[in-house]
Amino acid sequence: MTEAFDLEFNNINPEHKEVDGIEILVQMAKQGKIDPWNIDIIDVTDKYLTHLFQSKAQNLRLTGRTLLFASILLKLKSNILEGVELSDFEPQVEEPDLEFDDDTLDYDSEYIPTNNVVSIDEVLQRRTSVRLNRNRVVTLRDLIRQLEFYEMLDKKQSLRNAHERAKRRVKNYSNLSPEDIINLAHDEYIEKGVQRLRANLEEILNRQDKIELNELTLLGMDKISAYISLLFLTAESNYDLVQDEFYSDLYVIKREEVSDTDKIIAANVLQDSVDTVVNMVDNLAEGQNGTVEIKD
Amino acid sequence: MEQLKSRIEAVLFTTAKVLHIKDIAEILEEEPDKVEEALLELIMDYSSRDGALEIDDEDGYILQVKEEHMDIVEKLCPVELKPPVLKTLTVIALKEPIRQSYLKELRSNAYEHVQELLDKGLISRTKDKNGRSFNIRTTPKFAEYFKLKGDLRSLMKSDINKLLATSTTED
Amino acid sequence: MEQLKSRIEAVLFTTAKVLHIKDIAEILEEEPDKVEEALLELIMDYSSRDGALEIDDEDGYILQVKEEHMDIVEKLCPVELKPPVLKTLTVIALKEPIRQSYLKELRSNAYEHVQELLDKGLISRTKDKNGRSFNIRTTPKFAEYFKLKGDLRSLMKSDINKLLATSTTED
Repeated sequence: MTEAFDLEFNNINPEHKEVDGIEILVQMAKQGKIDPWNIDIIDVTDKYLTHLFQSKAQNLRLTGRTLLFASILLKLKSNILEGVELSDFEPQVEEPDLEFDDDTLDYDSEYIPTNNVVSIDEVLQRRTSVRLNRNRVVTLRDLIRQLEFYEMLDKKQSLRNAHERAKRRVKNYSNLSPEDIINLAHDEYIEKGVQRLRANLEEILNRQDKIELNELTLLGMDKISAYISLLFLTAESNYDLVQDEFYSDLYVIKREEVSDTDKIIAANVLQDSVDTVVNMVDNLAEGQNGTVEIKD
Repeated sequence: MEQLKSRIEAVLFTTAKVLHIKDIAEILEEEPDKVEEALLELIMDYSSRDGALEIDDEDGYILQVKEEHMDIVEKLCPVELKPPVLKTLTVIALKEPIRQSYLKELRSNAYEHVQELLDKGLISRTKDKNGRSFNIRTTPKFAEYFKLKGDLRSLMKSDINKLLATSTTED
Repeated sequence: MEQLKSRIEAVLFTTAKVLHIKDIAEILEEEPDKVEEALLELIMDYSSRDGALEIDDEDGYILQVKEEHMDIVEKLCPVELKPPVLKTLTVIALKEPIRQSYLKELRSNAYEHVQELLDKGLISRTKDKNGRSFNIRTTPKFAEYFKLKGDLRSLMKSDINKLLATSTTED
């Protein structure tokens, strides 16, 4: 506030002092350079007097005006405290050219103060609820929490999947007759499957890019024999088994140019397949003692 | 009840905008009546406490800094608009959506003001249906920084409307 | 003192980010010692009150919603990255600068994730000296988006690293 005053006072042209004083103050209040609710009248008056002495424009009329300005300020302040608008006070002051105000509408001049209505200058009220950084600030704790949460989900999901797979397995095997089980491991049985697949796959894969393992049961083979036959077939000819992720659908495709990554994928699938077969055999062995009912 | 109060407080703090009972009830999946009751208690808690924050309940509920600390808000989130631009913004806020051509009749230098307000993200401008003029309205950012104050309905009906009516020849 | 406490509260509310004593002292033009004293009292006020908010004082001060209401924050301001992408980003943040080839070994679909993170401006990618691979690191925007609190190096040694070790091998 003090700086603002110094600046304004220094800008005063002594020749025109008679008309300048109060306008400057009102102007400054309007521009928010001084707080009309909290003006230090003594400070303002002292400064003004000092300035008058310095400028050597010692003029009784000016000194008198200074005191007048101070009392007008005081009146302004008390008026404001009473609830009368600053704008109501303006017409009593000689208006300088307010170049910054380009209003085609002079709301203020037609404004009649009432208790319930505000002036257009006051329609917009600054909110105090504004916050910087409104975007979610994610802390490391959030990050960890999120990771933990999704990991928990993952685990639950894979547990459930494993459970369901186990149930399905038991169900499938329970449909097998002992003969089927014995035949499963029999070379001829596998050879028959391989032949059947070889005869059909070529034709199928000419029509489409890939076929899902389950669809092969349409050829009249059960899923396990189809699978085992496929493993043999991929080893001896140009078919591949692919799977986007573990436990998802397994597809048969025609092998094309083999890149390194494909080899890795194939190796993974093969490993997975071997594991699956081992598991199956384990389960079957278990089943023969327990869950699988063997017919006489 | 204490628990619900806390959850309402969390909602107000996080959204940082004016919410109505039904908004809060929806977010928290609670009965509006229960929300209202707890909210009123929360408002009382805030007002009995001697802190910097309060819940404003004028036309919706919002958690905000008390008027007396406005200087801090202004310092940290300044909106630097000169008085004439602010007036143009006021006219837009009162009349939105307002056609740019109409605004130009009401306010000299409207075009520059509109540019500045667009740059600051306080208003948005879209072509109207016939493609002949632009429609201007305030943005969510505006709502974040400003609110319309006081008895607006009587204001709209009386002074402003008269003022706007006398100053325009056509709409 | 009460007045200073209120003003500190207003600053914390308005900035909504981690501040240090000296930041607050600067904004309020007060002595850091006085600010610290008042801030400690304010923290105690908050913790004694049964509300939704707290002042976190771990490595700077921030006014935030308590842990127990995080579900509300999550609902109203969800983090916009899918979990696998978030994981990849976490790996980058902890290992930066990291070679793209190495990242690919650690994370499946790393390439797509890197693209998305580049698009979002959260990471930057530069050719390494031999021009054979890319080096990836996080950007200032990342730091803004994820206010990683505390000393990252110490974190690397503790929880997060363990967590990642288990999660990266899984997928």
